[in-house]
Order: sequence, then C-alpha cells, then structure tokens
Amino acid sequence: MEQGFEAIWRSMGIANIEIGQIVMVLVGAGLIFLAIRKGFEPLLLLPIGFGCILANVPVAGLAEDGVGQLLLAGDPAHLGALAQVLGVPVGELGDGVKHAHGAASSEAKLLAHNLGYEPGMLYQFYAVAIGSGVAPLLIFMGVGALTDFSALIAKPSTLLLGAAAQFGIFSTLIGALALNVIPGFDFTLAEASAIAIIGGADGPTAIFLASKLAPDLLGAIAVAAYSYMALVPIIQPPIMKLLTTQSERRVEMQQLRPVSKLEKILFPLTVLLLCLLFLPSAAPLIGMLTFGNLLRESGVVDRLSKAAQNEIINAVTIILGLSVGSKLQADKFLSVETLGILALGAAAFCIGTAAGVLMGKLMHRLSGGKVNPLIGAAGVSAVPMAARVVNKVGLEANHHNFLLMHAMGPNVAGVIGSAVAAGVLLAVVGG
Amino acid sequence: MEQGFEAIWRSMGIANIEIGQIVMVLVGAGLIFLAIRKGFEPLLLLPIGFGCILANVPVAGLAEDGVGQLLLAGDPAHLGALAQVLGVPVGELGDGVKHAHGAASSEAKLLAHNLGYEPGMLYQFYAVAIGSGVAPLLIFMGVGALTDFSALIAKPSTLLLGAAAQFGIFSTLIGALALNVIPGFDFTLAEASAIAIIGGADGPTAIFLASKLAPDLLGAIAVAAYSYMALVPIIQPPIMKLLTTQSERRVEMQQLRPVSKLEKILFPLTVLLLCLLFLPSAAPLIGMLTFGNLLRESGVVDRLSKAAQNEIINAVTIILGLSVGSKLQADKFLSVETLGILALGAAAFCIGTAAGVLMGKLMHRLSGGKVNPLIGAAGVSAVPMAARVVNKVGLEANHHNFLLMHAMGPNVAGVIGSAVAAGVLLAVVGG
Amino acid sequence: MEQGFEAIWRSMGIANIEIGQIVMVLVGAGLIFLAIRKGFEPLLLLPIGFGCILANVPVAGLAEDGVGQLLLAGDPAHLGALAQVLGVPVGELGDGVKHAHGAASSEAKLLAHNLGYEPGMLYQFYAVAIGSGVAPLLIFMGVGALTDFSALIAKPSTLLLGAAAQFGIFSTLIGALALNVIPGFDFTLAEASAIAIIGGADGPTAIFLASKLAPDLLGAIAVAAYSYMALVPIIQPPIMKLLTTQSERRVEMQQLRPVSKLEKILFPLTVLLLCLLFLPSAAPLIGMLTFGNLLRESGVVDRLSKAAQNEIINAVTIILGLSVGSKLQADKFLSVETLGILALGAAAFCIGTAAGVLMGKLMHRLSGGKVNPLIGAAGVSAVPMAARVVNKVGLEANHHNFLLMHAMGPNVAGVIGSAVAAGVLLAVVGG
Amino acid sequence: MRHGESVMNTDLLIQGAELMLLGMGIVFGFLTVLVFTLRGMSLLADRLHQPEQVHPELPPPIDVSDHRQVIAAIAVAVSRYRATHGA
Amino acid sequence: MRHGESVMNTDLLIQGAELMLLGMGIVFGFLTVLVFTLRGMSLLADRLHQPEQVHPELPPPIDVSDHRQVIAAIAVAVSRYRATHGA
Amino acid sequence: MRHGESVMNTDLLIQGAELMLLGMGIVFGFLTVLVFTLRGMSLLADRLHQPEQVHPELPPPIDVSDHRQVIAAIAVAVSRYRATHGA
Ligand code: NA
Ligand code: NA
Ligand code: NA
Repeated sequence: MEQGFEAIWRSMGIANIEIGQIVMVLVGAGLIFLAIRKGFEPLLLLPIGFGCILANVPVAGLAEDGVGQLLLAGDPAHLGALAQVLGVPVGELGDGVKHAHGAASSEAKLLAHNLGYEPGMLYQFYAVAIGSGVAPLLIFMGVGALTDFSALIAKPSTLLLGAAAQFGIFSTLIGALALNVIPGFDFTLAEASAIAIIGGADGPTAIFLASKLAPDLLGAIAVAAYSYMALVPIIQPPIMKLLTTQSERRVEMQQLRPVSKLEKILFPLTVLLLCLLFLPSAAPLIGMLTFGNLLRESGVVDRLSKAAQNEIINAVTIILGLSVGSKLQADKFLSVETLGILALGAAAFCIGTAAGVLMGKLMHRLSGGKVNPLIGAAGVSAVPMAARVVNKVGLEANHHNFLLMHAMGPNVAGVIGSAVAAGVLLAVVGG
Repeated sequence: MEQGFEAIWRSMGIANIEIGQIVMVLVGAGLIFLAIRKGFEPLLLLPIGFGCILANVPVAGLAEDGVGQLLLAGDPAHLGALAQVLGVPVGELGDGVKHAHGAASSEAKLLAHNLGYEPGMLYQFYAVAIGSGVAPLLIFMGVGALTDFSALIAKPSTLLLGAAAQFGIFSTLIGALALNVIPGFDFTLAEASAIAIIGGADGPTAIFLASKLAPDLLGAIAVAAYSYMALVPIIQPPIMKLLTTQSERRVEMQQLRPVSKLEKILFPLTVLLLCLLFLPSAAPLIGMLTFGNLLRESGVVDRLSKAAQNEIINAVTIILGLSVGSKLQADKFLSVETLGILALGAAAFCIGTAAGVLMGKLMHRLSGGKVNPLIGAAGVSAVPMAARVVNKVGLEANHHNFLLMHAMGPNVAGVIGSAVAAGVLLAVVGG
Repeated sequence: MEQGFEAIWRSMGIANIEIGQIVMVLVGAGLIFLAIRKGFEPLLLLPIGFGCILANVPVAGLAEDGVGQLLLAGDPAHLGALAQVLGVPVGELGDGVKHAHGAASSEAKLLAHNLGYEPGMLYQFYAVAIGSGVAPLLIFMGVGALTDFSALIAKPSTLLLGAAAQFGIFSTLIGALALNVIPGFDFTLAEASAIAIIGGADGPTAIFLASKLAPDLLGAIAVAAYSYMALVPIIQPPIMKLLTTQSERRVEMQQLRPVSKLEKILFPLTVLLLCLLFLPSAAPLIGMLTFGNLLRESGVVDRLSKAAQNEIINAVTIILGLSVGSKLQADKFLSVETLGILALGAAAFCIGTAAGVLMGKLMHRLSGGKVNPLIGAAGVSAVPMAARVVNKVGLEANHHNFLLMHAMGPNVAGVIGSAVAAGVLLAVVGG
Repeated sequence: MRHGESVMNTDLLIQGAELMLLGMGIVFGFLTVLVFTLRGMSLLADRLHQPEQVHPELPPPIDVSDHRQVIAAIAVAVSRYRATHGA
Repeated sequence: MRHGESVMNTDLLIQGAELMLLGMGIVFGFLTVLVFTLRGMSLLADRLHQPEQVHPELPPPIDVSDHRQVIAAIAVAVSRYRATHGA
Repeated sequence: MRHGESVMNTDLLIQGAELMLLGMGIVFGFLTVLVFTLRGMSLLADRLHQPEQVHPELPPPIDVSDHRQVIAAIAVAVSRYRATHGA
C-alpha cells in the first residue's frame, strides 16, 4: 500500500515538474491564446501549442524515444547496459545519448526496445510525420492544390519580386553566423541555414528544411515562422510606407490578361522541368507543390484534388502541429539560442519585405511607372496574408486601387522562391 | 502437375482447418450478426467480427508476424535456424516463440525478415494501429471533438457520479485475481488490470490499456467491452430499479444553466492541467481527449475539428476494428480465460452501475432531494447510450421527467473517470 | 565560392542527366498527356506519370533507398564500408547491391542508416504503400464498397463468363515463358506470373501480385494494366464482332430479378467462406473486397462505408500512383523486357476477351439462345468500362438492346475471377 | 551451354503449361462451386425473408446528424416565415 | 507447491485490494479536485466575460459548407409551405 | 583558444557570405529563366489553343456530391425569379 502510494506520488507531475516545464506549459498556453483570441495562424499554432504542453508533461515523456524512456525510468541495471553500449560512464549518460549517432545510436535504440521501452506518443507522431519528411511535403501538395497560379502566369515578371524577397533568407544566414560572436551562440552553417529559412515565410518549407538541417531547433524555427506569418499585417506596412512615396503607392495597375486552361496545366510541368534541370535538391518541395497544382488544374481528377485540399491536408496538419509541438521541450527550447532565432526571424521578415519593395521600385522605374512597388512586399510569400496587406496599404493611398490580384503573382512566386532557396541550402549545406 | 495439385491441396483451407478456427469463424459471424441485426455497436463489432474471420483463415496466417509465417511455412532449414536463434530444440519452437522476448525476439524477427517472411496483412494493421498505441488515441481525439461537455461544466458535482461508477473497474480487478483459485485461471496483476478496465465502459480506453498491459487478452477484452456497451439498455434498468424507489425516480431536476463559450474553451485546458499535475500516466488519453475537445470549442479550426470528427475517426475505426479482430485467433481466444473475461466484464458493468446509482442516492440526500439518483447510472460512460437509458427509465416513472441533459454530465464524467483509472493502473502496474 | 559553385554545378540536373532519364521524363509526360487529354484512367495514370518524372530527376534519388543514396553520394570511405558489408569489390558495388538479399541486404541498409543516408521520398511512399501490400488492399476495400453485386447475385451463372476470361492470364503466362527463346528475355516463373496478371484487367490485383512476385517489373506491369484498361473500348469491339454473328449480338436478354437486401448482405460472407475453404492464398484480396462490400450492404455502418468509398480510396490512390511511378526508373524500365510486357499485356486482353465471348457463345447455345454472347467480353473485369463497351456493341446491333445490367454480372465476376487466379499464382509460385 | 538453356526453358514451359491447366481448373472449379453456393444462398435468404419483415427498423441510409440540421433549418425557415407573415 | 501457489495468490489479492483502495482514492481525489477547479474556472470565465464581449468577431460555428445545406433546406421548406398553402 | 575560435567564426562568416551570393544568384537565375520559360509556354499554349477547342468534352468541375449545391442554387434562382416577377 505504502509502496503503491509512493509509486503514485513519484509518478505525479507536481512531484517532478521542473521550472522549465512550467515555463513551457505557459508558452504552449500562450500560443493557444494567440491562436484562438488573436487569430494567429490557428490551424498550426493551436496544435503546436497543445503539443508543447503535452511534450512538457513531467514524467510522461510523451516526446521521448525509447532511449529517453529508459533514462526517465532510471532502472540502474538498464542505465548500466545503456552506458556500456554508448561507451560512456553512467554519470554522463545524458550527454552520451545526446551526442550518440550512427551505429551507437542505432544500438542504443535496439537495446531500449529489447528492454521493453517504447517511444512516447508525440515522438511517434514526429517520427512518422516530420522525421520522414513526409508531412510538410503532403502539406505542400495541398498548398499546390489550393493555389491558383493564374496571376503569375499572366505576368511572369513578378517572379523577380519573389526572388528579391528571398534576400531576407540569405542576409539572416549571415546574421545568424554573426551572432556567434556573442558568447552562448554557436550556430553551425547548417543551423544558421535552417534559421534563415524563416525569412521564406513559408511554414512547410521551414519545417522540411529544419528537419533535415537542424532538428533540435525545429520547434523554435516553426513557432517563429508561423508567428511572424501571423504578424505580417503588423510587420510589413511600416516598412512598405517607409520605402515608397505616396505617389508610388497610388499607382493603379492594368488588369491582368485571362489565362487559358492549357497554360494552367502546363505551368506546374514547366516549373517541375526547370527544377529537374537546374535544382534537383528542391525536387521534393517543388515536386509535391507542382503535383498538387496539376491535380487541381488537370480537371480530370477532382476526387484526388479535393482529397489533397481537404482530407489529407487536414489530417496531416493535426499530426504535424502536434509533432512540431513535441520539439518544444524545455531543455531544447529554453535557451538563449531561441531568443536569437526569434530576433533573427523578425529581421528576416523585415529584410525580405524591404528587398521585395525595393525590387518593386526598380520594376516601377523600368516599366515606366506601370508597376506599383507595394506588390513587391508580397514576395515574401505568407500566402495570402501578404497579398491582402498589399491590397490594404494600396487602398489607403488610393480608394480605387485594388492590388489584390496583382499581389498574388509575387505572393505565389515567393512560395517557389523560398523552395528554390531551400534547395540551394540543402545542396550546399546538407549534401 | 501432380506436384502443383498437391501444392494447391496443401494450400487449401479445408485440408488445414482446425476445429478452433471453425469455432472462431462462427464467433466472427455471430459478431457480424449482432452488429447488423441487433445493432450492437456496429461501427466496431462489424469490423472486429470480419477481422476475426480473416484472422482464422487457415494457412494464410494473416494475423501472424514474420516469425509466425516462418513457422507456418515449415521449411526444416529455416525452422532449424530459428531454433538456434531462440536457443530451443526445433520440437519446442512453438513455445519458444511464444515466450521469446527482448533481444531473442528481435533477432528472431530479423531472421524471419532476412529469410523473406513478411508479416500478414492483419498483423501489419495491428502493429501500426494498436501496437503503436496510436489508433485508440486518435479515436479518443475524435470523441473529444464530438463531445459537448456543457452539462458537466454547468454542474461539476456530477463528476463524483462518474468517479463512483469506476468502482466497477477496481472491484473487477479483485474479482479477476480471486478467479485464480479456480484451476485454469492464472491472471497476473497486469492481466487483471486490463480485464478490469472493461468496467470503464469505454472502448478506446480499454483497447489502449489492454495493448499495454495484456496484448494477448486484447481481443476478448475489446469484444466484451463493446458487447456490454451495446447491452447497456438491458443490463442497467433492473439494477437501477432495484436500488431506487419510485419516488426517487420521479424527481425532476432543475434546468441546467447556460455555459459560456469561454468556459467551454477553458474546460479542456483545465482538465489537461490537472492531469499534468496529478496523473501524467493518463496524459496520452486525457491529452488527446482534451485536444479534440479544444479543436471543437476553439471555433477557429473548424477544418481540423471536422477532420477529427469524420475522416480521421472513420478511417481509424476501420483499421482498429480489423486489428482487434486479428487478436481473435483460435489459440488465443478459445480458452477458459475468455469465459472468465466475459463473466468479469458483465459483473464490472453491473457493479459500476450500482455504484453510480448509490452515489446518486447519496447526492439525492445531500442535495435535499434535488438530484435524481438514476443519473448516477450514466457514470459508467458508454456515451450516449447510458444517458439515454437513464432518460427512458426516468420517463417510465414520470412522464414529464426528461433526464437526458442531466445524465450527460455523469456520462461524460465517466469518460474522464475511466481515463483516470486507466492512468492509475498504468502508473502502478505498467511502470 | 568556387567550391560552392562547383558543388551547385555538380548538383544540377543538366550536369548529370542521363539519356535514359530524359526518355523516362518523356514517358511520364506522355502518361500525363494520355490521362488529361485522352482520359486514360486519369486517377491512376496521372499520379503514375508524375511519379515517373520525379523518379527520374537526376541526382535527387527520390526513388532510392538509403543504400541507393549512399551510392549516389559517392563518398569513397562509405563506398568502401558498403563493399565490405556486401563482400564485393568497390567496382562491383552496383551489381552487389542489386543482388544482395537476406542478411547482407539488411546489414547494408543498417550501414547506410548509420552513416546518415535516408531513403528518398518516393521510396518511402513505395515502402509504406506497396512494399507492405497495404495500398492495393485498401483500394480493393474501396472497390468492394463501391460495387453493387446485384447483377451477379441475380444470375450466378455469369460467374462462368468471369472464369473463362481468366484464360487471358494463363495463356499469357505461357507466352511470357515462350518469349525466353528470344535472346534478351529471361523471365522466371514468378516474373511470368506477375506479367500474366495484366490479363486480369484489374489494377490493384496486378499491383498486389507484382509487388509480391516481381517488384522490379511492377512499374511496367501497372502501366500496361491501366493503359490497356483505358483502351478497352478500342481493343474489345473488333474481337467481339469477329467471334459473334449479327443475330447473336441482337439477342435481348430477360430482365434480371430483384435481389433482396439479405442476399446482398450474405453475398460477401459467402464469397469469403469459399475463399477460406478453398483458396486461402487469395484471402487478402478477396477478404478486403468482401469486407468493403459488407460495409456497403450492411446498412448499419454508413460512416465507414463512405470513408472506404471516398477519403481512404482517394488518399491511397494518390500515394499508390506516385509509388508505382517510383518504379519507372530508367535503368529498370528501359529494357527489352518492358516491350515484351507491353506486347504480352495486349495479347492477354485480346485472349481474355475472346475466351469470354466464346464462353458466352457456349452459354448462348446451352440456354437455348437466351444469353447474348457479347456479355462474355465483360468477364475480363475492367469495371465498368468493359460492361459499357458490351452495351454499346449490343446497341449497334439492335437499338432496343440494353445489355448494361446483364454485362455487370460477368464484369464483377471478372474481379473475383482474377483475384482467384492471383491466389493460385501466389500459392504455387510465391509459396 | 546453349543446349542446357533450351532444356531449362522447355522445363519452364512445361511448368507453365501445368500451371495453366491447374490455374484454369481452380478458377473454373472455384467459380462453379460459387455458382451453386450462391443459388443455395438465395434460397436460404428467401426462406429467412419472412422473419426479416418482422424487423423493418433497420437504420435508414440517412444519418441522424444531417437530419437534425435539415429539421433545424426548416424550423428556422418556418418560424421566420411566421414572424414575417404574422402567423 | 499447491500451498505456495495459494500463498502467492493471497499476496496477489492483497496487492489487488491495495490497488483498489489506491485507485478509487485517486479517482475520487482527482475528480473532486476537478469539481472545485471547474467552479473556479467558471467564476474566472464569468469575470473575463466582459472583455469577451468586446471581441464579438470570433468566427461563428457554422461554416460555409453547412451554409449551403441550410439554404437548400430552407428553400425546400419554403417551397413545400407554398405548395401546401397555395402561395 | 579564443583567438582560434574567432578565426573559425570569420571562416564561417566568409562561407556564409559566399552562400549568400551563390544563393541569391541561383534564386534570381532560376526565377529569371522561369520568367522566359513561362512566356515561351504561354506562346506555345496559344498556338495549341485551336486544337483544344475541338475537345470540349473535358469533364466539368461539378461532381455528383455537389448535387445539393446545385439544388440550392436552383432554389435560390427560382426564388429570386419569383421575387422579381411578382409570383
Ligand atoms: Na517565400
Ligand atoms: Na467510464
Ligand atoms: Na479480371
């Protein structure tokens, strides 16, 4: 009886909770608050916030793999066996597990499995959804099936605005490396690249790249990416107004030409072909995006197109959100690095917006004033929020100025642009 | 040719079928009959019954893993290799495989894989859906997304009725251990706990706990749980009438106060918080239940809420049902233990109902007659069947007595109560 | 910088693309063209075509497993380690990997994993969807849930037409073995069986059998099967007209009797029972087909029936199509064997059609002229296309001759017939 | 070697022919048995038909949740109509 | 041996009884705490209620796809009403 | 050691700068090529446009399940017609 009570007491959260876990539970609750009350990207931030709380339930180890469960259980014989497999003293098992890789890591996992330790629920979700890389790609397929690229096809030059906005990514990469002069920061090139992709303003791309280049930072990167995407209406307008004149913002643009069905069908295939020829490392992202779009535009597989737009993307979003949340464990998230990531992410959005607007100004000049430079801001992607912000700022300057359709071109170009940037980073850093 | 004929003959079901398999095929057909003709929880019992038939197709070994396929194939060289890995004589391979665990079991599986034996279809479904623990949790998420907890929020004291009904679980636990005095019964504490959870009257909780504590008994436990849930309208009324007086049953209850949107949103988070603080071992179950409920009540993620209520729960139910059926193999199901489980399950439902009603009587006294004790019977969960039974018995006593909404409180409290009980059992027995 | 440029150049598609990959990209584009423009089974051929292009993206190795990625990366130390594991010289690693099996293959995979190489996206889709055998079975469940077997229940004798048409399968098996006299062809019995199943005119059955008996030929077999199914309106009519007289084609058939709900419920269980008794090796296919049909006809699980008919089959079709496409890699597809498979597949359809029609003529005689022999052509399956073709050819001969319902009997009988044939081939060849 | 190959191939062809006979035999056998079993099944179903009439409460294909929405919508429409028309 | 078994079983029964006490204790304890916490929650929600009123733009629970069903149902109801009442 | 670290970091920064140049170069290069390819594609599509007219039987986007939408739309249309024409 006493034994039972003690077992229960030892198993209780309040007997084990650490201050870091309390903080992370509050962070999770904060994300849920932002999602529900402020409408911050609720489809992702609500599951992420909930996953964050679950990942920080003390004792339960929902986000731990089998080896983590073994450590949590603390059976001396099992700890000894693990220490032997990893070739470290029992006292240094924590670090030993963290730094194990290759054969040692495989053997540690097999040992834990053989001793009866199974991975926690969230760890399993993470392994299936993100570890495999599949979930962000399926989301990207859904994005392709949900996106109408007509505006881009009608005016391909807006692709350059989507290109310019990627400057946010690469300048943030430098910024992350520069942060290393501050003690406490020690980002590798791979980690800096994963952080920089926040500037792409594209959730699935960020999660995909982070899962390949810096899985430990994935939680902070995803939270930053989605939070700033939700903050686009606050972040972008001041920069847009600072860099443009009132008369530039007033420019009304010519109506876009209609796009034929055949062009819409050929578009995804054309993008895929260029990706195949010039940037195979972007093939998973570009491939699934264009596949989804072809399902949509082909007109002969409506069943599949609707499945990609609804059932699949919804189910995957739930699991993806919980999986991202699983990376918000206290010991990984509560570090000075996370603060750095949040700061760098904000900078990335600002710089990307500025670069897009400046390219817009250049096109404004070159086109003899036909292009409203505001639409460059939509090049960061954050579809369709950024395009709506452009529309709103345009309307403020001129009540007859409807820029929404014109901003959709750079907006979807930004999706392609950041997938290309991700491909470059994977090819150079992840190779 | 002759060889071919012989191969075909040897591969035929009628040349290999065992009496136990014939019985189990009839059991499967019986479950399908009950599901279709009698409306016994058809969403689960129809797939379970069909899975039962498939699992007992002779020769095919649909429910066997790779090692089971190796045994079925009977190649002498392969049997020899397996015997060597397990360190048992070839003649005792059957037992050797059954009792292998840890490293030996892992090596046997690897050997079978390397020799080209792959697990059967149902085994794969089981491994993915139940072995991982994921399917019952996803069902629980759907239950959360489908459940309106307003009645409970309006009158939290009904939680005590849901608590009392869990006495069915713990008294059954004693019952299972007491059965061990009869020769042929030899339940361990873990097995007794898994059987006892039938008294929780909650399908996914029972499957989740049984998969952790006693996978071999899972088939019988799930069948008993769902069958008795379907029998609630027959099991409960006599007990309810026996323990209450006509005047008690006539009590009309005061209308419930309306519950605000904010309360509904805070409810799942509150329950999760208490679980985190006091019973982390229940976090997977309570976590997914409250997550589903938050998706529902947040009002900002209708896409996800509907996916949890429809697409996900439907697809998972199909695979879960077939997987449970895969555990209804003759050699596991046709034992005196199954009879014991069926008897104990019936007892669990009766005792749970009685405990709920008695607690209802206590609340009736303490509240000065404001509480109709019948609503205590709904505390076993079996949502929403038990609440409907309460309503019907109430109406029989008083034609103006609509207890449905009042019974929903204890009814959903029973879901939380049995998840808590499952958490206790996992913490003490499964640790 | 130079290093970066070189890394990028080396990573570009145009620097690495092989002629075979260019051809396969064109093949993929051709399949997409046929799917969109000509309406060739677009639900499958569009994803297959897209998967084909993705599988042939140079450098990316989307269809390679971890070992394939290691070979692509070309790190000398890693190649050396792999050569050691496989016991071959580094120069012969390509062949060594291809012919590795059992323990060596497992160890090579573990080595690649430990060295950090992960399987490509399409390989993962293939492993989960087809390698496990699950996707074609889930499609078959959907087919069962979508199919009304009333016509067959009303007139069971049409099963014999479905039996006769399977002659296309077995004669093609002989044909494939006969091709071996031509240098360059060297089909084993297993490969010949996998090719022969094209004659079953049933996509999921073909994919399921090919994945078990000849995974390397799966791409060509699936493409042939779906292409010829789309060509049924062109392939069948000349054969039907050649083998029948104008007066035979004019025969109007008696209206089918109505079928009771109970018969429809008992039908799937009856078919399953016979499969269990006589051909357990067909149990996965027949089991899932009849399970889906029982979900449909039971009338008590509409949620599940609709999930099987929509959400599940759509999601699985997308992944299945991409997975099949992953087997259309240049080095596997561009061989003389593929030409042989295409030729044999066409022969299989023609012979199956002819055998069905001839059996139809026999039934015409035996029934005293009551049976229109055209309906025998529908016995190849290709549901519902073949039945529609029968209707059209019948109408050409007699404007009041509506054979559609009468052809549905042999049509769905053909599905059962080819599943039985697949079971025979699995039992004899795959055992 | 060439000779050996051709012998092997003849063997394979014989195996294939055997498989064809066996396969067509089983396909016809199986489906013929199924023909008779289905007839038996229909007879059986016919006999059981009367009891079936006794249980006509098999759930209708329309599920409850849709139903309620429609009823709710109709109710709203009717009450609005009444409100407007003073009924 | 028989004796040993029975001792073992008595041990097991004692463990079971302990588990029952412990389990019912925790179930009641947990749910009792929950009763009070929920009351606290409701009080808190009541206080926060006024600010909630300030943000009434929270998305309504009916989504677009249902909307159409409702419109359809209303249209059907209205046309039936008209048919019956001769409008 | 501190000195070594700073050298290392300078190296890393140089690598980062190279990656920035390379990356922006490729992003602009890729998207510029795409601009011209898309223009070519549109010209090509325009030429192929006539044959497309010959096949107007491409399946319409409305599927059966949308039936209800159609009914709703018809109902709305009818009621508007009546409203306008005084029925
Ligand atoms: Na972007
Ligand atoms: Na319960
Ligand atoms: Na067929």
